[in-house]
Amino acid sequence: MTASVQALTAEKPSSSLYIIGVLSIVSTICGIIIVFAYTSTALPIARNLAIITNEAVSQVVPGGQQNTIFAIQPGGEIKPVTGVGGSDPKLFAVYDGAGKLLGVAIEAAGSGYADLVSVMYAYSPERQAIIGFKLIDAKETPGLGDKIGTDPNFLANFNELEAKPANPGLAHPIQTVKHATKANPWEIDGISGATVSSNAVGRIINESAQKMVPLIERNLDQIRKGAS
Amino acid sequence: MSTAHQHQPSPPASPPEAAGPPASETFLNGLWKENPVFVQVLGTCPTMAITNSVRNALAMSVAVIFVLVCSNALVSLVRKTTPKEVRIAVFILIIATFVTVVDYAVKAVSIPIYQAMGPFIALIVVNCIILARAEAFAYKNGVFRSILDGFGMGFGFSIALLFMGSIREILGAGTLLGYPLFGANYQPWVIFLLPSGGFFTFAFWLLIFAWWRERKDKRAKATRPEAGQLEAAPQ
Amino acid sequence: MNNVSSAFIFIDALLIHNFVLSVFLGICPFIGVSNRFETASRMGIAVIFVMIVSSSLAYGINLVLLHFNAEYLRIIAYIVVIAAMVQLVEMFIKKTSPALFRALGIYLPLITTNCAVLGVAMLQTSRGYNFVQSFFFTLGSGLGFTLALIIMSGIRSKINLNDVPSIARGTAIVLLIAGVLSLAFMGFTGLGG
Amino acid sequence: MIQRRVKTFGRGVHPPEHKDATKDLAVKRLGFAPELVVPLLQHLGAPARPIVRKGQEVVRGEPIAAPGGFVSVPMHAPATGVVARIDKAVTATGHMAPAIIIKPYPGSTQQILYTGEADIDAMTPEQIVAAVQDTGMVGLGGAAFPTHVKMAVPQGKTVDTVIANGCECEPYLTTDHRLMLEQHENLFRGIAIALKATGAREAIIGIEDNKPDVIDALRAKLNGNAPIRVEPVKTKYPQGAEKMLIKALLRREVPSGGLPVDVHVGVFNVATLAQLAELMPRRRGLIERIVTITGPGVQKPGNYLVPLGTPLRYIFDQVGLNRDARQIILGGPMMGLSVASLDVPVTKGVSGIIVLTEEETAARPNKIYPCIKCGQCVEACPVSLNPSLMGDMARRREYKRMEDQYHLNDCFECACCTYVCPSNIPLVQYFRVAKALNREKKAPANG
Amino acid sequence: MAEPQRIFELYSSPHLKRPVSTDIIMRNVVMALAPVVAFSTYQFGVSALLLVLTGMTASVAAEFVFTRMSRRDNTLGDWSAAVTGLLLALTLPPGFPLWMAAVGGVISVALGKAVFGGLGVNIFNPALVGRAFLQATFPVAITTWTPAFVPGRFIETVPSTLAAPFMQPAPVADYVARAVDGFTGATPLALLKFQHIDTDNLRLLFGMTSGSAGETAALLILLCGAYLAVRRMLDWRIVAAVLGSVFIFSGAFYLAGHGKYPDPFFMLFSGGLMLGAVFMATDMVTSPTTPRGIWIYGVLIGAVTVVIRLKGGLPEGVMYAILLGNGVAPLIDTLTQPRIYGAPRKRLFPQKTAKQTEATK
Repeated sequence: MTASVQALTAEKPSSSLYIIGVLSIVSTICGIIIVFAYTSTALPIARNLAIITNEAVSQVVPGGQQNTIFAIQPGGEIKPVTGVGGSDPKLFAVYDGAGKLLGVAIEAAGSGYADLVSVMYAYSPERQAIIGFKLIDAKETPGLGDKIGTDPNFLANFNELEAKPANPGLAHPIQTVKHATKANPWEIDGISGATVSSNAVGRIINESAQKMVPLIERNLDQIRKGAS
Repeated sequence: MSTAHQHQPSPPASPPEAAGPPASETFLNGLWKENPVFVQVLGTCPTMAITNSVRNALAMSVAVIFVLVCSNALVSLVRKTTPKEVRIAVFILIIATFVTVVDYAVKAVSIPIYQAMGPFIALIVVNCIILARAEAFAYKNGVFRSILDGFGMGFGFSIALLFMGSIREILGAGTLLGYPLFGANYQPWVIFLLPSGGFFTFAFWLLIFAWWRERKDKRAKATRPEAGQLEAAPQ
Repeated sequence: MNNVSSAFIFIDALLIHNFVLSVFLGICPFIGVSNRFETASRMGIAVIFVMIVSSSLAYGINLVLLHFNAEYLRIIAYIVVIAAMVQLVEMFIKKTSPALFRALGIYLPLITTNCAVLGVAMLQTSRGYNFVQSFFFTLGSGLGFTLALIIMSGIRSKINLNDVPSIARGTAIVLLIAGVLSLAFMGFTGLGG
Repeated sequence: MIQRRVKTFGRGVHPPEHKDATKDLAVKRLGFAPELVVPLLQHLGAPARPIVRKGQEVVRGEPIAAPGGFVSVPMHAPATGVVARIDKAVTATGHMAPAIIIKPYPGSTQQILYTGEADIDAMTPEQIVAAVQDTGMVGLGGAAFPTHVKMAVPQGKTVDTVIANGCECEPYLTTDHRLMLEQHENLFRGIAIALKATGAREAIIGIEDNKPDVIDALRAKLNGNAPIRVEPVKTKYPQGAEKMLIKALLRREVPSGGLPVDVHVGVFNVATLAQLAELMPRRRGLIERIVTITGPGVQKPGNYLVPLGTPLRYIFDQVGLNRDARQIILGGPMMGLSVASLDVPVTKGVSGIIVLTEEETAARPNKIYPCIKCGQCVEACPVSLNPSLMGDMARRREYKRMEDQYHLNDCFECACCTYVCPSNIPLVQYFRVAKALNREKKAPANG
Repeated sequence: MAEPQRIFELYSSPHLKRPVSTDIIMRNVVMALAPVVAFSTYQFGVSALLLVLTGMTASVAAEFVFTRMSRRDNTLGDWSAAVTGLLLALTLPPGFPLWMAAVGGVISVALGKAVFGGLGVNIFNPALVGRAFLQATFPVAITTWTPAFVPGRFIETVPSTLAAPFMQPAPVADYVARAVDGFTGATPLALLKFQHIDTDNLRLLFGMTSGSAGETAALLILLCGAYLAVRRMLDWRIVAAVLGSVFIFSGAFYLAGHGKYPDPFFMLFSGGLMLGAVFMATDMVTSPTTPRGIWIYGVLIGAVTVVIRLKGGLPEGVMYAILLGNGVAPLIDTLTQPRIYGAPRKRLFPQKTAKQTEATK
């Protein structure tokens, strides 16, 4: 870079018009390349995103036949959308073949031990409980903190985790407790040795559920209808 | 002062001459003798950031080779028409273009790989290797040679990344490309997956290279005293 | 992610996810100019300055790009802005404060290819920080970069007086030290969380 | 007496004192050696010019060499006899240097024949300075800097306090201790001369608190007589270094590169002052001095009044050298020079002759470990330098940087750093080399 | 005068020398740690003893190999490698697999010392470099604590101790279950951090808790340190600065937190603070040399320890705090060079005038 600065002062400058011409030609070439790349990848990317989300959704709410995506509006209303693009938070409602609501998958994120932990969990309005959980992305300590995505005992917590709606938020805050001391249905049995990470999961889910569960309950009719 | 031996990761001072060595040498130079990572110590950030698994290292390598080859080619194509004053701007524009292409391409291929590489795909733009090759080679050489140079340097970069990635993955997870190597009871050395492990592994390879060079110099000195001294003089 | 407090973002960028020691951004200048305390601190100041200016600009540009649905121009736009910014800052400092220019002069052009600067802009965008969050993120990152640089300069002034084995001299020893510092900074994980 | 906190300076070390062997022994006179060697340069500054010829007869006390400039002093014949030759002779540094060799007549007496009279009270300060120079007096504490130069206050500067330095902080040495006990009248008179010459108002006798007998004795003699007071200072090395003593007594710091007069102080060794009082009224010259001859290698340790120019060989014939003697040190053990030849004569600056035996020299560790940065040298350095860092720089030959950034030239080579270093690094030796090389490099530029 | 020619030594001053040398200091450190090792063996049994022996053997062997490789003089005689191995072992959990401890010993010497060129030139405390490496490498094993005073500890090892090299250690749940009442595997700090269970300060003081092999007996460590301090082989100011600042900072938290934070005495006597402050932070090579610098360094370590313990994600922060302290020690040294005698006061950086900066470029 220093060389370019020196070149500016040292050598006989080319004419400005020529420079502008060259720059515009190069920019045009670049523009064409970019636009070509963008348009040709747009579809595969959307498909990839959809596949990933669908996979996650079908894992947290198994047995679904069809699903509808709702975008949450700033006012608290929800609106069905197609595709997973856009920046509004979303609810993924999953229905069985008969159109009966099986559960609502929700994305949540928060800081874990090392970095951001993003998860997806499912809420069942019928059972008033969290019925599924999947770790989407985390950089927790391998072999220790990353057990929150793999440890079967830990994952079993989310087969049925009470999340009773109350006004406002939940009746009992969801909370991670030390391994083997779970006493209440709304408590998460932590992983021994990975206390910080498993606590983080509890905190992330609690924070999200405190907001989302009442919101789902409020819009339950619309969500139930969603399939049709 | 003692600062003399500290290098500055700027473009190499002596680019190959236009009517330089044969094409095969242009290609092989980058692989080993002028390996951009281990010898010239360029592109250090992705070398450490994206090598905690061989898969990521491979993905990064492919991305960099693509950008390097394409930008070298395009820079070489426009080198006659590009005035000196704006050449850096043009280089950056060209590189950024291909990086954008790669950014979308990787996303189109696999989202998990895209997530694993985080901001480092975009940061290929400022990977010193690419700008250095554009400035030192492609701007002075023909298209064919520039493409060869791009491949050479790109493969050199890939070799470095794979060296890093395989050590880190094998020790850090006990796997290679995701396949377990040592059975279920193997105790992984987690540190190699962590940032500090990146530093240590890189330093380890630099030590190996320095040791190897020092031994070679010593041997050369033993057989040809004058030549050996000349080679040993820097550093 | 939008509800994270600015203070946490700042601490996180400064200590927990230090740009140099844990995110591997800005390694080249870290190795290149950490030889002496004066150069390290000046480089640090220059980087913080450029980072803040370019990341605020990048924030604005991103809004524009989003408005026109032209995210595909983001990389180009950012790098052009940074390169232009560096040139502008250089000219501005040259005019207003020749003394500062003499002190920072040779470092400023290097900043263009400092991936930490572009990294800040890219990360603040991908994490969806608002303007205040972006500012504190940038400030923390720049200070974190400077912190690592200054610590390393102190260490290097010490080891430069000693007989480091010939094969470890130069980059290797710097990386090894950085590795240990990175281990030490791991102590901050979970801070404030 | 109410014990206040004893005054001192920052840092320093406290090596074992080793003074018990000689501190209670009164000064004894030593006879004339068969040949006395009077080097022409026994002081700091320009060498003296001989004013006698070979074969010329000289009487005890007669000037035999004239000063070679202002920063120089004359030499006087230490004994009545004949000038055997003017030739190069071995000196304490091991180099050969010009000297006047005098063969005393057998049976030559201690009587000083060359003598006169002077009325100090009637002298102006300038006249006093000239008279001091005529005595050939130099700092007897060891530095051997011409005393008259220190007494001459430069134009535009003033001195308000004269410090009589009775610290004698070097281990083994007891000359000043004995002198203060035995010649306090001379000391007081010498202080008066210094006060007059410098125009100072008051004088302080600084004495380390390991000499309570001296402190009590002097206080009793003074009996509150202003303007002289006796101040005990802490027993610590290098308390006797003039800058340290000034700091301890007056809390003033001589600026880096400056002299005591810059902070309005004149510092003189007690022996210097006492000798001046002895010599000046009779217009005599310095021809003998008290020397502590001690150490485990000496059979009859003691404080001896030795004629200048007496070779060590003669001294050891008198006091007896043990068979296992291994090292001879001229001066104190911290800053003194070790000599290899017994032909080296006693000169004006030699305050002690210490003979160490194999037991001590073998116990001296010789394995040098790497510097472990323990910081003990930093704790010890009375000038607050960083010997550890400078040692590392010296090993890398960064001498220029040591001088420019780390104040190498403020080091006065007290050797505290080397004394405390657990890794046995010869720090002060490094610094001497560094200074010498820096000087050498600068010399052509200046000349 | 016909005496035979005698030869006298020529030696440059000073001719006196304080009778202390590096190897003596190091040997004394080992000796001062002997009671700690003995107590640890009494407390945790044969596993702890094996751990100490393994750590020392590995360090000393590594030192031997590396000095050979770099063709430097053999430096085993200065005892520093032994100190490194010993200190490392004392910071590990008593049931730590021996092969991992050996790895740590080698890493300590290789990464902590050899790459810098040996004793005296290292930046970080070698034992802690090894400890931090192990912490990052084997995060599970290094946080698997076994209780103290388990019956039968003198005749058999903790199951994890003898894990096969490169293999995962055996689980210790059964072993933990055998513990006498009141002893669980968790350390007092972990108990507090994750379960909000306080531990009695007296038990902490006398080492009646779980923890790393050599860190539990706070009082004993303090006494051993006092022995060294009296012999001037340890800088009491660092210990005072670290402990004092921990006390003050945690006291401030305690008073401001209304029972949310532990009392300062608990902070002083729990975890590795005592061992770290007395034997690790005081490592001469890696601590500053200037008098002011030493206090700054100590306070920094204390402050970081408190912050990590009370605000961070980890129960213990002494190791990281000391490593950070080591890292900034050269900087502290540069910035706190004492004002030399006779130099003018009131200058922020005593040896940096603009002219000199130019001159050294």
